[in-house]
Amino acid sequence: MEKYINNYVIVAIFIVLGILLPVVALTVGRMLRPNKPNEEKKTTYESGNEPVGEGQVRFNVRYYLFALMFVIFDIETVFLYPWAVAYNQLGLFVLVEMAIFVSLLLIGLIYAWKKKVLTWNSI
Amino acid sequence: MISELPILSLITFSPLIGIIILALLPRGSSRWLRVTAIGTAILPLLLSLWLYADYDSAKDGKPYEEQVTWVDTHFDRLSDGASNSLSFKLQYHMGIDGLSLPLLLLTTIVALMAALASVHIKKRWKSFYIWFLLLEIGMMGVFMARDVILFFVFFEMTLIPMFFLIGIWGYMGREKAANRFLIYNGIGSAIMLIAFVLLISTAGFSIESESVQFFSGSYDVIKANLMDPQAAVNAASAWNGNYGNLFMSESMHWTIFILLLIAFGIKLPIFPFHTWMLRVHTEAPPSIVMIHSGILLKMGAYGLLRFGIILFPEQAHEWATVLAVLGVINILYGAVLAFVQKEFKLVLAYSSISHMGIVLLGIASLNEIGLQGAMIQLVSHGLISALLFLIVGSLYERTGTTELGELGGLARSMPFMSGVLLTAGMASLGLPGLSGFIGEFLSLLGLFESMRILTAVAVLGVILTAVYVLRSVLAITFGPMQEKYVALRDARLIEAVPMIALVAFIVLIGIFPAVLTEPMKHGFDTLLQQLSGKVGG
Amino acid sequence: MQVVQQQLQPFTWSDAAYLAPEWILIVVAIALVILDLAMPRRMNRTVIGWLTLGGLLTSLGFVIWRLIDMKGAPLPEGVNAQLGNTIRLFGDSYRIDGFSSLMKIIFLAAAVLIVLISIGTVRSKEIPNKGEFYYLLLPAVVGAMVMVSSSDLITLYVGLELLSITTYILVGMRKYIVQSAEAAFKYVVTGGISSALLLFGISYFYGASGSTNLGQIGMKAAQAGDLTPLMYVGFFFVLAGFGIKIAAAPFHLWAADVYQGAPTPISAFLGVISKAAALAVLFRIVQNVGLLGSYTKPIADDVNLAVLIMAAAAMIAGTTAALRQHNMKRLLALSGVANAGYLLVPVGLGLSGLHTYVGEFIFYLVVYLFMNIGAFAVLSVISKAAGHEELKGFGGLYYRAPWTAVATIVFVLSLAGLPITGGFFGKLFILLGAAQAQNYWIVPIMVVTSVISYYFYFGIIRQMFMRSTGDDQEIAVPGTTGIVIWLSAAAVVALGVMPGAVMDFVYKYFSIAADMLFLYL
Amino acid sequence: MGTWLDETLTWGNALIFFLWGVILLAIVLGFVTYAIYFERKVIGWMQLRIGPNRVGPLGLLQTVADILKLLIKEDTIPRKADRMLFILAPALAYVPAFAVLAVIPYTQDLYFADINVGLLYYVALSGISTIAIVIGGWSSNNKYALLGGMRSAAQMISYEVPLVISVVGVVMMTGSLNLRIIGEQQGNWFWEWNFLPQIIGFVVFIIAAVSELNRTPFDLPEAESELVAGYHVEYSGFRFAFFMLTEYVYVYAIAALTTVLFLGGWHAPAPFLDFVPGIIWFLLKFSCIVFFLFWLRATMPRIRVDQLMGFGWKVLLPLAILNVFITALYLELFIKG
Amino acid sequence: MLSSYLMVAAILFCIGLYGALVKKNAVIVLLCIELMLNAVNLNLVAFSKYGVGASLTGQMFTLFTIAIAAAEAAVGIAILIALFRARGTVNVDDYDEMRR
Repeated sequence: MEKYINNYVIVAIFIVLGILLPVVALTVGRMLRPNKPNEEKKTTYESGNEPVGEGQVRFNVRYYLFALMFVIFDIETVFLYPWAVAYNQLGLFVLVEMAIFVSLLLIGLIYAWKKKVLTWNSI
Repeated sequence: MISELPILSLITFSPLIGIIILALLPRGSSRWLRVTAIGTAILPLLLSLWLYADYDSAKDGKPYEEQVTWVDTHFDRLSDGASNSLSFKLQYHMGIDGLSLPLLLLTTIVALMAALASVHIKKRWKSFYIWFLLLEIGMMGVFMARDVILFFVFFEMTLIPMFFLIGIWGYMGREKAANRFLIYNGIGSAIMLIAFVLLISTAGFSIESESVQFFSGSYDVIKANLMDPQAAVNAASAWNGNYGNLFMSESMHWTIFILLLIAFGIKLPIFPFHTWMLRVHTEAPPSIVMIHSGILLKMGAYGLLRFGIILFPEQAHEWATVLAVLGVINILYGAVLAFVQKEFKLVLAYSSISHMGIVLLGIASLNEIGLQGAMIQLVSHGLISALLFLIVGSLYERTGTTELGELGGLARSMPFMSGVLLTAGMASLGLPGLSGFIGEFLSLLGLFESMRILTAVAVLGVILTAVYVLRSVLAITFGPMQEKYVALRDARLIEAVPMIALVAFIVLIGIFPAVLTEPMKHGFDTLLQQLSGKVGG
Repeated sequence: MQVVQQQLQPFTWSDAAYLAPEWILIVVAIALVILDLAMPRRMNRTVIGWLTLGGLLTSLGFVIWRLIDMKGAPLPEGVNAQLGNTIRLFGDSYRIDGFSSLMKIIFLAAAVLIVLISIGTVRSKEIPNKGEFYYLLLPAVVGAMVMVSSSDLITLYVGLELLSITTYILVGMRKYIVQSAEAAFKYVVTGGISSALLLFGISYFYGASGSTNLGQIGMKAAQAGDLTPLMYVGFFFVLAGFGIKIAAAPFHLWAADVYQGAPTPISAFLGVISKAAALAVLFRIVQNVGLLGSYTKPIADDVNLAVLIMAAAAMIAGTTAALRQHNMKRLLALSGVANAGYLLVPVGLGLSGLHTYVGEFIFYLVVYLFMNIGAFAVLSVISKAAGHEELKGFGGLYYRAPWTAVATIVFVLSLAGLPITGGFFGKLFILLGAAQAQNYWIVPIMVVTSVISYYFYFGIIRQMFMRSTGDDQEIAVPGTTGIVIWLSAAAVVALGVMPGAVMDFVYKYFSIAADMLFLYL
Repeated sequence: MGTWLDETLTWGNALIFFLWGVILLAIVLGFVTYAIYFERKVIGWMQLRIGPNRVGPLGLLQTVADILKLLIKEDTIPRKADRMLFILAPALAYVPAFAVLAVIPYTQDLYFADINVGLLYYVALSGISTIAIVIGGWSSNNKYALLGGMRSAAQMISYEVPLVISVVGVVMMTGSLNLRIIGEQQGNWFWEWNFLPQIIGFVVFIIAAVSELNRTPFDLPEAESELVAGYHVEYSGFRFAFFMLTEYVYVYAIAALTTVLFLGGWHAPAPFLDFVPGIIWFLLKFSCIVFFLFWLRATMPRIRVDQLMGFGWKVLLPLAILNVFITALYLELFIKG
Repeated sequence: MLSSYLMVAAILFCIGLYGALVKKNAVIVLLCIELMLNAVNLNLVAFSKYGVGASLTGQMFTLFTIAIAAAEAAVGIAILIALFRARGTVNVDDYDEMRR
């Protein structure tokens, strides 16, 4: 139990350190660096031209499809990991089960493939 | 011999033959369609006449009973022993007695007459006759069903064809009338259904043997349970303690009785619930109004008698005055309003209300004379109103109107029809020698035994009847005639036959009421016994 | 009698055989996915529809075979006939018993009819991916089957979501129609809220009993008296969650919009299969508390009362809202709300010492299946001809397709609950049940709402027989849809003439103790 | 480390942990500084240049100077930017990069957190950086930045899947997600390390890892020729530095992770080499990988975006899954008996 | 201990429900549903640790919930995107195509 808590204390400390560094560095930087903003400086960069239109343009829906694929396969790993850890203690049937599970997902992949989700033709 | 046949089912479902033939015939051949329909309508009439001839009132219709189990569901119960199974039993149970036979005859007669009168129908004959025959099945079934659910099924079976018959073949306001008919009667039958469901679940319990217990809608079972509730409760409790409390309490009796009163009161119609039927009377095609006014209204009275009065004599007895008052209101209200109507169909509609009031009076008397009077009044009014609407239909076909103001002096151009109209009017106002008199007289006589003042008031209504009937009939037949009516044709053969037949029946009953009272003899025996037993004790 | 603590048994091949109906559907669905991908783009996808149909029928065959086989199998020594013959898999989280098999038959039959409608009326113009349309139906049906078979809340939830998620997509299948996407979105949101509510309730069940097994929950909760408040919370949320799924008032507001936007066969699917699955599961859960009720009566009574109130609200809300509708699909959706109310009544009557009302429930469900699908089939034909789903599309149907009009009368009468149709007996049986359980107050509500519903049901008839659109062109009924219409009409009439057959069938294969209370000896 | 971990938590112990953390932070920062230096040097040599050589002896202080320059540079935030998110993004990118280091063991005894789900922890936290990049790109309100951010996200999530699945084989062989145990269980001979039995997994892992780092040949998000500088176009000064820092901390982390997962961690390649301390072996392997990454950058061209995505989903993912099943079958047939 | 977990979960759940019913932005509505599901997860895990028959079942259930919630969210957002393309808005109040 002690070990358990200690481990996560360490994790917490790492996270705190991770936060501290940027905070400290940026605060120190603020003291050191000049700060003379003007309108020109604060325009959005667009290869030297005046920015045209909105910066937050609508982007290709393809990105969303990839996100979707990611969600699906990442969830797969949620189930793969416990299975993998315990694999040596489990019977053959578990292998078959996982094979079914994964092949279902693979069919999903093939589906996406066939539907040309994986082909990137713009942007 | 006849009792070996399933005669009741034969009668009820004989129109099915016609329906099948009609379905096969092509749509356009109006002649063949009509012939088939009329031919089919003769069938139940012949069969029911045969039944009437064979009927022996002493046996009270016992030989003709038909009983087949329709639904028998064995519920799965959470119990330790397998013995106490329970089921819900629904029976196809047809029977006939003194109460049903006259009305059955009335149905078959009026239905045939209406089929003959349907010459006025000018479109979509095929579906008209199919609905018509379905309606006839429903009506005949209602009078013979001996299971409350079966009764309800037949009762509803009259509703749907009527909706179509009014809605498609009616006059200008037909859709509204059909809707109103549907909703009012729907509410009526809904209330009836509630009452029946309560009846079944509280009084429909029967123990057939150690292992067979069931709930059923059987009229006999319910009646037996209601006549001796204590025995039923004891039996049920002995079988399983939980069931004792299922049996009806006093308040449940009253609930069911009042529900039934409202349900059949709408159909009858009793005064505040009558508005729907006026519209039907004015908007429906004449042959359908014949059926409606001649038979459908009688179903209300029949139901009230069979379920309201016979099953709940105590309640009926306590409420006899209420019923009588309602009857008197009906009579007076109908008569007064009939008096001021300018439209002949409305006059007849209000007169129907008035006449149904008399039936109510007969029922309220709760003695043999009164009840017999009510029954005769039912049959008689059925015949008379059928006749009257037959004439109305013929008139309308010729003149295009039923406004009293626009008609007049028709006796000159069509003497035959005017004569029949006059006869019908006389019957309606209760001229001795015609059927109307017998019904009214017996009903009032019956009531006079128990409620004299009310009877006196009711007689006032009867006198009013004479006034408005004469006023309207005379307005049509005599007086100045408009030019355009000179060339009107008198009744064709196909119209004359039903008129003559109906008049004949009216006269027959008027002169020789025993044709009806004879089979009715034992119809009320049990009821009256029960009444005297209950009320006396 | 007790709920057996079953150890987790290894899964065997014979166990897999018990799951044949589910397997078949999944395998067919996958095969069809691959087939659809392999097929050239221009080829007609109707063949996928037929194959879907084949899969459903095979599965149906296996379910029926299992049902009969199970009943006929010899009982182990000393097992009460009332309790035996239940197949329990995966550590008692999946059950194949009378109730679930009966429900599966209903789902599969409904799905068969829906596929038949689709084959006749789905247009590529509306639904570009016809192949997807067909094979997505299969996992949805599997979801429903898993739901009714599950005796564990986890399995139940997985089944529910399998059903829900696929139907979300199916609702949005009309790709080029804005309503469809809108309907799908509304369905996702309400569906999501529904699963969240349900899960929240389930988590309290779990908290109160320490188990997700329904039988265990019933037993444990009966013993642990002080945890009853947790059970109450659980029930409250579970009822609300299922209330949304079955579109019972006051959770019905989504139904009209979603039905309207969805493709017509999918509206039928939502109306019949989704609803039935949720109802069946609710039935099981509520009945399970019936056992609990024998120890701690109030909770069972309260739950039953809550269900009945929901039922009454659904009947009233559904009927009154339907009075104002001119769109046929919205009307059918709201009629479905009212019907959900009728179906909830036997659920809420509880185990009143007499019996459960499962026969009434299943009978009405069967009737509802046929009349609702029949009505949707007619609607799909008409909306295809008219190009819209408004009520006036039915105008003059009698002249344009007389026999279809006649069939429609049958459906309308049945929906209105008039004899001699199945709808009448369905309602009658439920009414009788309510009266026997002495819940008298629900009786008039049921009856009166039925009567009010005449107004809009007969509105359809008025359109068909008493109006005309001026367009006298005959409406061609596609063969398969015609089969559905006539099959349904015949079934509705047959159920109205011989209602006993179904009831007998149900009670022959059903056992309260084993199927509802999860008792096992 | 292990002894402290077993003791009850006190403020003193916490302080010790904190100091250890600071030390690691210092080491990592040092690593980053000189990794950049060496990267430039190595690439320079490979391209027959000298690389940085002006600041300090051999240019050793070049990176230090760069950092100082960034520190005193003006920090501009575009007017149209979403200020809040703009400021948050670099920190958000950095925090998980450093936090994942908590679970990496260096030798049998030298490790920080000894978490049973160490690998999962690594995978889970490293995913957060993707969000930071998208936020950075989006909040800049700049077309290039947005596109760079989206691309980067798409790429990272696409390659995260094969990355995560490729290590499943390792997990199966070990039966644990604890990185220390994974490192420990690899044998004493170098062919007993995971990279040979798990050769498919290893290859997939390395490729996916490089892609995860957004390094050549997968550095599309920063494709200068197309997108100017990717998601951090608008960032300047030290905020920009944090993105760079993140990248190099991940280099550190991935190199360490690869060493532990596949290269036997602190084990000597052969038992007779045991006399050399484990930490030396670890550092050696670690350096090889870092060098490998620099080498790649010097030699490989950047691939096209369609190739990138296609490769990830159509080649790596099936391969990774195949690897899982080959491992499963192997274990089923030969190990489990 | 248990009750505080339950309280947090209940509050989260209520916030989610409120948002799902009231918020105008469709994305936020979907997020609120996720919030509700996470409240459930919290409940399950809390019961799994501190409930009556504490067991691993609750945690297992959570795993399922997470996975399925992800699928649901994916489908939900896909549908939302389709709808957004058709209607050009994510304001829920504008989704009134069928009330007209």
